[in-house]
Amino acid sequence: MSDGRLLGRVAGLEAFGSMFVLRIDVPGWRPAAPGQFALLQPQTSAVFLPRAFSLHGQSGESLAFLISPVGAGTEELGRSVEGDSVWVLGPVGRGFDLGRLAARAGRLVIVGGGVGIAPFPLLIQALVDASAHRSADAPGERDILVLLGFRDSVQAGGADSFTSAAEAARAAGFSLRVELITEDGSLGRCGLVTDLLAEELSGHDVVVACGAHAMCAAVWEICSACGCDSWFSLEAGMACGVGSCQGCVIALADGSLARVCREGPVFSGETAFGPRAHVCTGQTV
Amino acid sequence: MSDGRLLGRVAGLEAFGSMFVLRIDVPGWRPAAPGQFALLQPQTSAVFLPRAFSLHGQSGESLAFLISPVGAGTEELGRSVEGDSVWVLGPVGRGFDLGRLAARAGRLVIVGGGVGIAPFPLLIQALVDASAHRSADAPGERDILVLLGFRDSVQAGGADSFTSAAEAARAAGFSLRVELITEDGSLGRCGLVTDLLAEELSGHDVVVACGAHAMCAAVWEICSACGCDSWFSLEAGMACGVGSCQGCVIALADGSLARVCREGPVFSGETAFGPRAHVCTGQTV
Amino acid sequence: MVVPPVDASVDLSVQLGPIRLAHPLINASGTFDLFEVADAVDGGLLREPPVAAYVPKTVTLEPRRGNEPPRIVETAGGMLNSIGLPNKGVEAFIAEDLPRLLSLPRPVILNVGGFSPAEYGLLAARLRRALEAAGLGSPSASGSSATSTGVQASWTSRVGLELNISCPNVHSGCISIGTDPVETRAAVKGARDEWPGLLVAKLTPNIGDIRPIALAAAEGGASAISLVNTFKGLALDRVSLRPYLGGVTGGLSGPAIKPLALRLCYEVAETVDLPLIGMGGVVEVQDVLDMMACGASVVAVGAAGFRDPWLPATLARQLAVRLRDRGWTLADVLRRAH
Amino acid sequence: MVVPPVDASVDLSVQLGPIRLAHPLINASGTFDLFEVADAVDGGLLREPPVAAYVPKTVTLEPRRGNEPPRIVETAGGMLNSIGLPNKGVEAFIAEDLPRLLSLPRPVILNVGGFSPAEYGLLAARLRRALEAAGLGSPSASGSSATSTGVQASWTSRVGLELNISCPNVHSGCISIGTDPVETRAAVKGARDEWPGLLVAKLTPNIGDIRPIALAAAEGGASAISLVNTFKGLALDRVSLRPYLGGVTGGLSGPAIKPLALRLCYEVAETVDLPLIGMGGVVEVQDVLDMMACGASVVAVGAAGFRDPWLPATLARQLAVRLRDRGWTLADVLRRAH
Ligand SMILES: Cc1cc2nc3c(=O)[nH]c(=O)nc-3n(C[C@H](O)[C@H](O)[C@H](O)COP(=O)(O)OP(=O)(O)OC[C@H]3O[C@@H](n4cnc5c(N)ncnc54)[C@H](O)[C@@H]3O)c2cc1C
Ligand SMILES: Cc1cc2nc3c(=O)[nH]c(=O)nc-3n(C[C@H](O)[C@H](O)[C@H](O)COP(=O)(O)OP(=O)(O)OC[C@H]3O[C@@H](n4cnc5c(N)ncnc54)[C@H](O)[C@@H]3O)c2cc1C
Ligand SMILES: Cc1cc2nc3c(=O)[nH]c(=O)nc-3n(C[C@H](O)[C@H](O)[C@H](O)COP(=O)(O)O)c2cc1C
Ligand SMILES: Cc1cc2nc3c(=O)[nH]c(=O)nc-3n(C[C@H](O)[C@H](O)[C@H](O)COP(=O)(O)O)c2cc1C
Ligand code: FES
Ligand code: FES
Repeated sequence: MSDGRLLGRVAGLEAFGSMFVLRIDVPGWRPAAPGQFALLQPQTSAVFLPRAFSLHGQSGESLAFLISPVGAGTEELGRSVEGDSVWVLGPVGRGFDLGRLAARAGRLVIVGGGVGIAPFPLLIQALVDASAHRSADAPGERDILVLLGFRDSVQAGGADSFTSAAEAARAAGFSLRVELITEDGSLGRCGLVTDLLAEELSGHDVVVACGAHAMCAAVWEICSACGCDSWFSLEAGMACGVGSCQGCVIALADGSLARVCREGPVFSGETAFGPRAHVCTGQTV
Repeated sequence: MSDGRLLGRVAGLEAFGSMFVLRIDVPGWRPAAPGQFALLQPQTSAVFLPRAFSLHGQSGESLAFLISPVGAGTEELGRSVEGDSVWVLGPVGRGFDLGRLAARAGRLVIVGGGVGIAPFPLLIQALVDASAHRSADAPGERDILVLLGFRDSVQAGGADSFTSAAEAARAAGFSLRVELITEDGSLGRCGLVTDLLAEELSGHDVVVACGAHAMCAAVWEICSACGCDSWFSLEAGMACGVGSCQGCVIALADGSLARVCREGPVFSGETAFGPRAHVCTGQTV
Repeated sequence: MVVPPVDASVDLSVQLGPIRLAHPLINASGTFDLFEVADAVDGGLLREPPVAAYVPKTVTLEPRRGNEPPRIVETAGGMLNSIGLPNKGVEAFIAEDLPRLLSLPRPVILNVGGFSPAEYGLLAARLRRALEAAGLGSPSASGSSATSTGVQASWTSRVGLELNISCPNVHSGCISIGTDPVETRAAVKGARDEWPGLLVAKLTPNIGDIRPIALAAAEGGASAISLVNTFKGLALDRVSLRPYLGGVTGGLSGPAIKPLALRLCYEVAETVDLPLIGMGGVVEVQDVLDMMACGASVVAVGAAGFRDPWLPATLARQLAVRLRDRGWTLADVLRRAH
Repeated sequence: MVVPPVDASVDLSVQLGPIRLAHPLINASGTFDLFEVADAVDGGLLREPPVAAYVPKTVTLEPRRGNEPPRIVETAGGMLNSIGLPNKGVEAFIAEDLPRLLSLPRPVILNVGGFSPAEYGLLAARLRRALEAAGLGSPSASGSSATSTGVQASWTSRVGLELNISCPNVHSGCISIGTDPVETRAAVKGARDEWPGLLVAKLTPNIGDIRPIALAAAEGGASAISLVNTFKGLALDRVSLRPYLGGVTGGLSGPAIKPLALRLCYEVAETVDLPLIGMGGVVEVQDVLDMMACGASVVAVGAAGFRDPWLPATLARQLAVRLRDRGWTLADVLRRAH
């Protein structure tokens, strides 16, 4: 429990294609679960509200965020230099249901689009950690499939931010297969990440995804058609990030409104988009 | 003539006690006369309006400003790092009447209070340059007296920003006597810069001053009592700095209002504060 | 924390009608959900709420879904919101929320919104009955008249009522209650008839002259005035150039509006002789001093609490330091600008 | 400059009543003194003013000193000004300023302020006579009626008149002309009777509902409406906590007010069928698009010009690029938000 926001200190900033990883040391940080997020704002800031970012990496009180500069707030963070002070509020939000996912690592597909890849290195780290508590894994249960989609080769530079998490996973005996696709074909295959998913889904029965809303909806279409479990980390403009303002609502499948910051950001496909089909055909729509 | 504001680049920032000198390279800069000022604003700025600063040093398109951080605008400039872009509008304003001053350098007293010392290195440089055009100076015509007042020894660190101008002046055969006083006596004598002026004025017949309004008024009292010429660089909150808004007016001695940015910032003591006495007694009030 | 503890030698307490506040800093309705924040980041907040009194979000007679998303957009120096008063309705509020509100170690100022002047009276009556039923009234309270405050001292010293009279789409057509002196007086009077305790009228700034409205609220029986609610504004989607917010327009708040809020507070303080709760763009301790100097004896933190839910408590500590440094009491600051 | 030259393939020209503008960007009255800026920083500005039409500062019947300093203070995302309409009075304006205004290579929209509705008619008549006397009328203009625009095409196509109907301290007491539909109509009507050309009514935002005022201006005969003037605000001195500005209150402008200005522009565009000149917080090309999408066919730069006097011209160039990139014409943007 903290006595206020935490004041972090920038430990480094590294460019990955069009994105950057911001490392911040945050004394007093409570460990975050994968899929949780934090609200960041430079101590000297020209914007009014803090901005929400998924935990990308975490080692004790050393945090990493993968950020895509899209407007004033993210650009300002992109100008951070080592030693700058940053207000940090978090971790907050409902992350991925590790209990469910860890047991099915081998049947899991991770789908990231653009900066939506941000939460997954921490998820992989947690899956690896969770397996350490199990005596033995059945064959294939340590194979994780990661599908990443980007606009172009420049944006795809963000995928390099995965490297260390992937290597740590391999070191722990996991096999991580990362497939990459770009919309303009300037790196890897040409197409959408959902093209990859449609090809690769068979043999898997749970998908976690994060990216543009349209991508998530398309992923859900594929999963629901084959009755596959799916989980989505969704976005909404936020003011408070802690449930005060009711500003971050999205409409759920049943028409009700839910706050992304409290009921989310991770929602099941059924909750967010609609029921899945009953029979898994192994085929995609 | 410029086709818009100029975009300068920060060449360095150096602390001088509680103040700092900001060096900016400004392609396209027209030479400023001493006492003129420029409006500065970082390209990425959290304040709305640019801020006015006297030219402190100038060498071609390399400018120096001596700045005291007092609020958001000056603090933001104080966080500049080399290579940052800064919008620059200027030079603007009516500076010191060099023609009158240069001929009387030996009978001139320069009075600076706090960051009000900022315009004087450039003035000294100009007096030195002007003398180069004269065939020979009478004895004493190359003696310049500078009186500087500060709150305390920390603020007095600003005086070191004078060093290079003073050395250049000496190299050109000028003798520069700099006397320093602090209000708390933590460096040099204890008292107000007007105490120094009262002691030193005799033998001089023109005073230029810049500092807090109360200091300027007190300097004028001394000058007017002895019929001494006086010139003041005055301040006012500005919006445009170029005569558009009529926001920077001050009340002159005759009750009329004048824009500091256009009719000033340098005003004669008579214009700003009132007529001088007719007989010079050599004594102070 | 960089902020030192409150200096015990500085008395920050304020009397707001029958309610005593330990210091002048509270939250603005709809901008701080204590229970949610406690659950999200710090359970300790329930034992030590960062406000001198807690103001929950506006409750209406019927449940409301609120506006469609997006509901929030940042603007220069502030933000627009078009939340649209989502709430569970007064019955569910009484059943689910009131008990835990009453268990807080702070006074509570309930906030209600109506869609006609008459609804304020209904809401006030319903909440009064609930509070009486909660057994918080004085032992002799049975059969007491609602307008006799004496016998109900025990709950009126802990629970106040704020009337949000600046909702859109109300009885009198497209002009909201809070821009019409007659409707303002009627709404406040209706609530006053049913509510024996602190009654705060919260005014809208979307008005040419706020003084007739403040006078009408005073005439209706308000015991305090809070101001300002948000300013109606619009933001467009950058690409489509269509209105960005689900509710088309939204309310502007944050530092951008502070000069406007200060001016309105100043004008109301010159017009009515009631305690004021000042709000609008309060971010730092200088803003608190400014609001108080303009006439606010209590100051509410709104949108700035989105950056820092602990802000009101921090500002109270900083206020104590400022007062001590200047050798001032609260009374020296209050109305100093006038 | 980083800005490319205006793309000739994009037509930015706008018709504002009888006046044709090369592009939609002008300055807001009182925020840009072309002659002073030319003298201070760039004489070339007189040959190539950075505006499609030039709007000088408000002129009144009598000379005015303006308010006492300080007159300017920065606030979050904007500034307050209490300039107080200092000016040399209409006679000196006609003698000293009008000739050089008429020599500019741009149309001019004169701006007048009155202290009663009747003064607008007097000012309009005086300026019309001066323009007629300047020999700018058509050859057949001698003895022409003021209300017959045809015969005066030659100067009405170059000179317009904006009525600043939001001055403080006017005839009808403490409420300014621009907050009263009856007075607004009277002021505009009085000017219309004397002025054959473009007549712009400049509205105040310090009002509950701007639509009746816009309607009144239209009924009075305005050929266009400009909005918004500044919002009344207050700032205190940080140390004394007394009002900082010499004039006590001041007008808020800058990005802080943009969402409010957009909303008002949107409302007026839904109410009257007149061209609008939108202003309030315009800083970047997105703001220009936003204003146009809300209904402004012309956009004025106010306080942002204090940072950069060349801004309107820069925005016009950027607008051309944006339109070209989106494949839009001005007509595609205009009223797009509605
Ligand atoms: C739970 C969660 C986790 C997130 N994790 C990450 C992460 O790990 N990495 C990352 O880079 N980002 C992440 N984001 C997104 C990130 O918060 C936003 O990109 C950020 O807030 C953008 O701020 P900005 O100031 O740069 O842009 P802004 O200028 O504030 O714009 C932000 C977005 O708001 C919308 N918007 C605002 N105003 C307008 C307008 N007038 N017209 C149109 N659109 C508008 C647009 O969608 C725009 O992209 C996350 C968001 C959430 C909610
Ligand atoms: C011609 C000219 C030349 C100058 N030269 C120099 C120079 O060489 N070096 C230098 O350091 N400075 C110089 N200044 C002063 C400098 O412009 C100011 O210090 C600067 O504008 C401060 O900006 P800021 O954002 O840091 O402070 P702000 O927060 O803008 O405050 C600036 C000043 O404005 C006043 N003020 C604004 N708002 C309030 C309020 N609400 N209550 C009370 N006071 C208020 C105060 O006087 C305050 O000190 C010069 C000024 C002028 C006009
Ligand atoms: C997201 C949001 C929700 C709000 N909800 C309410 C509300 O339910 N009831 C109410 O009376 N005021 C509501 N307000 C207005 C605030 O209480 C306050 O009056 C306003 O925000 C001005 O203060 P600020 O500038 O500090 O935010 C809300 C404001 C915001 C920003
Ligand atoms: C310093 C200053 C002086 C102004 N003087 C006038 C004036 O003389 N006449 C007038 O009609 N409007 C005047 N205005 C209002 C502007 O024309 C404009 O309506 C307002 O500033 C909003 O635009 P902005 O936010 O872009 O500044 C003035 C505004 C400022 C900031
Ligand atoms: S961001 Fe405020 S409730 Fe979610
Ligand atoms: S600062 Fe605008 S006229 Fe001087």
